[in-house]
Amino acid sequence: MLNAADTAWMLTASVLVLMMTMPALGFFYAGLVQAKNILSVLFQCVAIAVLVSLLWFVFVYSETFSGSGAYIGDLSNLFLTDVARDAVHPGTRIPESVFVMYQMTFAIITPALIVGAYAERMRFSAVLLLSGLWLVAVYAPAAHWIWGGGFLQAAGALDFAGGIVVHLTAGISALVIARVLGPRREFPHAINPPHAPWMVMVGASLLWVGWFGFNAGSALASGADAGMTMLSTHLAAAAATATWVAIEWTKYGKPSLVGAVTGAVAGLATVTPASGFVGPIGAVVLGIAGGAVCYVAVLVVKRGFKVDDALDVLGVHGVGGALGSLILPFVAILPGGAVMARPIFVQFLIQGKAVLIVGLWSAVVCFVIVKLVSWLCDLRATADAEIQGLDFSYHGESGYHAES
Amino acid sequence: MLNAADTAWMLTASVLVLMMTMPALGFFYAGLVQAKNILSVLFQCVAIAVLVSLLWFVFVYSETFSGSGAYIGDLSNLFLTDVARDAVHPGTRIPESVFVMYQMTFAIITPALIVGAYAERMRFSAVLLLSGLWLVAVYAPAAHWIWGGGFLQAAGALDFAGGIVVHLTAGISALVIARVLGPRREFPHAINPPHAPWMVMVGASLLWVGWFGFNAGSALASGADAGMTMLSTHLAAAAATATWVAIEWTKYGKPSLVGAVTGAVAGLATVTPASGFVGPIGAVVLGIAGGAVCYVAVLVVKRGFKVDDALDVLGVHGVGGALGSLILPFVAILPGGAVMARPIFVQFLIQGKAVLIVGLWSAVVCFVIVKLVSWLCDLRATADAEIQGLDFSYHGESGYHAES
Amino acid sequence: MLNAADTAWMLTASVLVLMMTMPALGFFYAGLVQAKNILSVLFQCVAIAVLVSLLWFVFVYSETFSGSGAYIGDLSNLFLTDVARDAVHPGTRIPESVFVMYQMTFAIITPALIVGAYAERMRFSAVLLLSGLWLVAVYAPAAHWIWGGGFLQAAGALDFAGGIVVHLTAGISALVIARVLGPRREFPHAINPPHAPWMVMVGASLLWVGWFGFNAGSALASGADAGMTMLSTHLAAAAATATWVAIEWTKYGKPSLVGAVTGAVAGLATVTPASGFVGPIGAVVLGIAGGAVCYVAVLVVKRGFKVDDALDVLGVHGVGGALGSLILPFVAILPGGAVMARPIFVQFLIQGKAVLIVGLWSAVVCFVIVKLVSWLCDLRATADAEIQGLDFSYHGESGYHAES
Amino acid sequence: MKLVIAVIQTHRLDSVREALTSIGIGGMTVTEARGYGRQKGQKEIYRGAEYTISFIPKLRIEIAVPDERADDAVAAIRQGALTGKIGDGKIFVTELTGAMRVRTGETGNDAL
Amino acid sequence: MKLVIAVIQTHRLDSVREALTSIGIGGMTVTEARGYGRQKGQKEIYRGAEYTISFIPKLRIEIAVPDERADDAVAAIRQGALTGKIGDGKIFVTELTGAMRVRTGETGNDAL
Amino acid sequence: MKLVIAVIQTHRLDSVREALTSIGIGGMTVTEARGYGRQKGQKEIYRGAEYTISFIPKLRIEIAVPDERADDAVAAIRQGALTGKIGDGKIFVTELTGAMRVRTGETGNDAL
Ligand SMILES: Nc1ncnc2c1ncn2[C@@H]1O[C@H](COP(=O)(O)OP(=O)(O)O)[C@@H](O)[C@H]1O
Ligand SMILES: Nc1ncnc2c1ncn2[C@@H]1O[C@H](COP(=O)(O)OP(=O)(O)O)[C@@H](O)[C@H]1O
Ligand SMILES: Nc1ncnc2c1ncn2[C@@H]1O[C@H](COP(=O)(O)OP(=O)(O)O)[C@@H](O)[C@H]1O
Repeated sequence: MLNAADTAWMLTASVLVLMMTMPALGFFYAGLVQAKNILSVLFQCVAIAVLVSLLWFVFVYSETFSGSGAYIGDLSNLFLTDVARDAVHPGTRIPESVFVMYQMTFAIITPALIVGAYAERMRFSAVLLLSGLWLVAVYAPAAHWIWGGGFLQAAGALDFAGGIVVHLTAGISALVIARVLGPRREFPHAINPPHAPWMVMVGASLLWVGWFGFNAGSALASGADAGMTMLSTHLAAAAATATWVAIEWTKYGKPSLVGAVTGAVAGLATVTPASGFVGPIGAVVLGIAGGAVCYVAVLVVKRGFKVDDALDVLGVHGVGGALGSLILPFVAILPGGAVMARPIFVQFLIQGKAVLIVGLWSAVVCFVIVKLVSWLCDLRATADAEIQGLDFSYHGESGYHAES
Repeated sequence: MLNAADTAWMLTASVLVLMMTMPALGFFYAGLVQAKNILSVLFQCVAIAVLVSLLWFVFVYSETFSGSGAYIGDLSNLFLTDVARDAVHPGTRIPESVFVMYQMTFAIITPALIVGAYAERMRFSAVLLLSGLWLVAVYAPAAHWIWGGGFLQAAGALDFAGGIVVHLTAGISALVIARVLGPRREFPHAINPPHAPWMVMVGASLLWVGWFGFNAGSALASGADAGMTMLSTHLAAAAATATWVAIEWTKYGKPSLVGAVTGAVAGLATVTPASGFVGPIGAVVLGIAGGAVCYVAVLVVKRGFKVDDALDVLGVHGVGGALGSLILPFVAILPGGAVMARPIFVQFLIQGKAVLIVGLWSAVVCFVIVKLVSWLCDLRATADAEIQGLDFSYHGESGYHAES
Repeated sequence: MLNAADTAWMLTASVLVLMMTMPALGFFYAGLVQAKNILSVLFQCVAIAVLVSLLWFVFVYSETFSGSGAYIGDLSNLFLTDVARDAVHPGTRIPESVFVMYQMTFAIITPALIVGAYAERMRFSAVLLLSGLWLVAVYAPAAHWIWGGGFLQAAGALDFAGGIVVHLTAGISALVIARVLGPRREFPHAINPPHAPWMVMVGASLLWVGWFGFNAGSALASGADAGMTMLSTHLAAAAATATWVAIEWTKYGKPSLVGAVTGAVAGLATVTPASGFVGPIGAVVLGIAGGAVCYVAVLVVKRGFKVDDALDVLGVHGVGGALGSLILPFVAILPGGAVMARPIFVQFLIQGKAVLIVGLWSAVVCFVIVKLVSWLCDLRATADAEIQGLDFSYHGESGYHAES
Repeated sequence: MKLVIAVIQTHRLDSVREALTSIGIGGMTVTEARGYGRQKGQKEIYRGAEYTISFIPKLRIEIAVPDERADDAVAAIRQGALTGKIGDGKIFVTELTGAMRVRTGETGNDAL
Repeated sequence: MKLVIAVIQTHRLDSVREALTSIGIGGMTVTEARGYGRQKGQKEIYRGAEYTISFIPKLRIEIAVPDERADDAVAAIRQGALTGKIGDGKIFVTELTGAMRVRTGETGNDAL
Repeated sequence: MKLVIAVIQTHRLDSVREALTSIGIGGMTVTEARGYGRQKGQKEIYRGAEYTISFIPKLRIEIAVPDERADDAVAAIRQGALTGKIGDGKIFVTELTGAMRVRTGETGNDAL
């Protein structure tokens, strides 16, 4: 039966998660790129939001959440024609319409995260094509497996708010795309620093508060679970920020703001899959682990793999999401955690399996998609467009006109 | 009886709608004007919020929602003395105080929308005078007619969240004011482009998410209606954005970010009156119609009428609001829509009548007000003030001091 | 028993109050400082949020809210181990986890407010040390006395949302710190104006809307009290803004946007302690008083005391909070106010006592802390670091890189 | 050839440009500058404190012209920039020993 | 000594710097400028209205060189700045009567 | 008349201005610039990657003075700008063939 209180919270949570993509993530990324590309990343976030929303409406919601297939949903609910005004989503007390909306905001932010991988050098049309295909062939299946009644859910895989479905898929795909696309012209020696660190901070702060909708909303209800999830999410973010700051301070003598908020995002990504299962102590452990491991991961991708995952989607989101998913069973037993249905190691193996399968699927399918897109249209901006900046080249506008 | 869940959602919705004016709309407009006028539009939004709040408190809430007059409320609730702490608003399950607050946020944003018409050239004192009179003589009556138990509500006119009460009144008045005030000095040939398109995007994104409070909040309750309203609102915005982008891409070869988010706002304005009555398909239809029609309308106002409605309040809000109100009966019958009390064409005629009457009222009364204000004080900034920028001329400050 | 509706609202309120610190307050302060120090204040807000969160988790929540001591809590709930997943906070219908989270956001913003006092000249390490000690020795006791079952609560002191606990403690401490630290190099003659007034407005707007979570959330429940609190909060802010604008307009011929939003914040601080006890008229009275008195207070601190409380924490927050706490009993009796347990003057004396005791405690303890910190590490940035800007000096980054 | 350097009020750019194009001078380079001089800085008032901006926003214009057009250019700039108030700015003239158009490699007066 | 002043397209800065350092000129000062000339302003289109930016973003480079390096400097700048399109910019040369390095007080060619 | 052009560290503006006004020179025009030279760019570290800003923020000051004040002006600027570290900047002097005050039309030394 419908419950107005659960609905009230889920309406709010939907607002928060959409806000994470528009403007928070856009703002976060916009501050990290150069001034001449600020509009391109903002536009990519909006465009992906629009594209995903429309595809979701046409068939991807159905593909993800209809039917009882082990591997994929069915197309029985095209154009959302089955969503009755007063339908309640099964297993919850919220309207079907709210579930459609809430899940849509997740489907929006996931490909939007990948913007960070190809920032400053991909053609706008390629961005759209890639994102659309990726939603259909990577995100929707993965979400179905774990949240839509698919085989990983049946196997007992736990992913409270998307460590695997969201952050791992995005992170792995980021690597694949960045690799195929090649680095920015200046990578690695002459890359310019973030053009507006203040914008990075504001974007990250909005991501942080929006993430409460993401994680605590994943309880799909208002109550004790949502409450503990919010608290854990916050503590993990704080612990990860402190960790990143401590590392930078020790290493360079000066902690940077961009580093601090990167740590926050890493902590948030790490706690995400576990957020509904841990208590405060577990959250802090997750945060510290996320901060430290993602710090290293970012360096490894950049210097070890020499891949220009421009805004560190793999290092921050992919690694954080995987890490949180894997250590979930170990931290859930700490005070305030939820009761686990399975022994720790059994659960750990299931988690490992889910991470592996979804990671592999993301890598392989994303590779095929990128190749397909690069065959359909040029992936890469022309050298001129890249030098002049994508803002003017693809959108005919400039982010700033200070003179008046 | 009071319901805490409905109240929880309506508290949230009130926060969202106030946020739409401060800072979202201000930010949206600020990005569109020149750097030398950024503070003036931000200040106008704040000042209008303050002025309307105080007038609302003194008598305009009473004027709008007290008594049972067909044309206007009464003054029985001056200074909100009748609002008891535990009173429940009739016909709802939320406290009277919340209803007062929520409706106030609508009364705030409506005159604030009009800032876009006279941006960059009106005196600050004229802005205040005009906005106050307009609230009392245009907004309050219109809101009473349709939402406060007035004759249009009695006639069955439907306006879920303000296509007529908010967007049409603002749009028509924008035209009148822009006309009387005259164009900016550089119009139409030497107008400068938006000084900060990134700001336009951030403002528009916040408007978009805030709009969920506007539309889904207009259900005045948490539940299935609010849920479907939010979903429809979002889909319409997405469809309109896609439409605008498609038009620009076809026409100019490059879609602009400012265009995209203008499309979003057009879609949001269009779906507003119908948002509580349509399902997903109807919402997408509304969005496409809104995007396309408003695109044309903006051109017509600028090039056809040659009126300098600086930030396109008529083309985007006025036309969108009217359009959505008129096609409401046709799209409500699509899947997921609400049951209509009247046959489609009957409802269509009622809608047409409401649009016509409110549109005419807005035009005539607003014209009288503008004339009155221009007789009381100069409407127009001096040439010097306009050239130097309103920020320094009327507020003694500059938006940016980059040097440190 | 747990109530999902109350929980839904309190989850939202927690999001709002965290948003007040990150990014709203940071943004507000960032616009007020010089471009070369923008990142330092943003970082200080984030760093304080992180530090307080972790301390709260380790022992400060327990110190504040555990046990039944008259003067201080106990340490029975270290690391929040006692916070069971489904525990309900006594005297409310919300989960303990939500209460922990909500109160944490207050503990975060209070020391963050003080950033305004020492902005542009304190070492980053001193900021952290000071904030941590201050939380433990000033905030936690004061919060315990008034909200945690301490002696002032027992004596009947009323402080709905923190006029004393938050604004007074921060304001008094601001004075002490600014005094000991000494003024910025250019104070008072060559101080630069706020580098980005537009940012000040956006930050203030987000503070304003976030404040609804702060005040209306302090009802700890969804319902009529929260509703009236929100309405009162808003009206007070509007009245104070109008007052400040009127003063500036009269005095200088031009009202400034920075002034207007400063007025808003003053009004919000003033209404805070009384927000749950007053109706609309009382709120407007509080707003007018807050706007006028804080205006004068800012001048007195700057010109009278000649203390460089850089962003006017004492003048705006301290004075506002104290004022609201003191006139609370007088305005609560106006229409729409809550029933008071005690006669006006009795309550007034209790309020006075609370203001005095907490004010004195803040002054003395904060003085000791500052001396301690200045003995442990240098408080003050080197002259070079101050001239070059704290952003580069302590964080190795610059807020803006406009060139691309 | 001469290089004419003018410091003007920011809001006079359009009228200076018009004055110059009306006498056939169609090229110039503009930078944002801040000027210090007799003009008292504009005052901004925040929270009761007066801030005096001692460096006032100006525009700096650079125009290369053939020797014989230098006087006309100066006159035109003056006409476009003049408001009669303190702070209207200065015009300086300096000698150019060479000029080249990057695109074509033309030199001397042809480059302008 | 000569002061070489060049106005170039914003995205050619790196290649100009490379061209100069490759001939041993390792100092320069750059300011952001806006240029007016033959190049039609870039068009931006918003909501169906075309905006023509008549002042186009440029960079202004200043390089002090010993007299004998002036021609090389001009040639190097041209090479680095050239794209062949209208708007590539101008190079001006003017005489310096003095130069000093602030740090050491060295004057003349030594100061460069 | 001479035009003295100085490139200085951004945080030395106030002391340069004081040095100049103390010898009676009360006019100048300042632009924000970026300098390339011996001074190694400041390093910024983000997410473990080091970014070297090769163009370092500087201020460019322009002061027109009568011939006989040029040396004093140069000396005053040096004094105000000097910190002794690499990157302190340069001072260039060039000849002015004319000057005019826009407001009054005065020319020559009177215009300064
Ligand atoms: N000696 C100078 N050298 C270079 N620029 C100067 C000089 N004196 C003034 N200026 C520039 O000219 C502007 C106007 O000068 P000011 O003395 O304020 O007014 P006016 O030219 O009307 O007497 C200043 O803001 C500054 O940019
Ligand atoms: N007479 C001039 N004096 C100073 N700068 C000039 C002059 N003419 C052109 N410029 C600068 O050179 C730039 C390029 O000139 P333009 O006429 O557009 O192209 P081109 O040099 O290829 O003919 C302009 O944008 C302007 O900055
Ligand atoms: N040849 C030059 N022409 C013009 N400006 C120069 C030249 N060399 C240096 N500069 C400017 O002077 C600044 C300081 O020069 P740099 O070589 O870094 O230090 P120093 O002057 O102490 O040797 C540079 O950042 C640049 O702006």
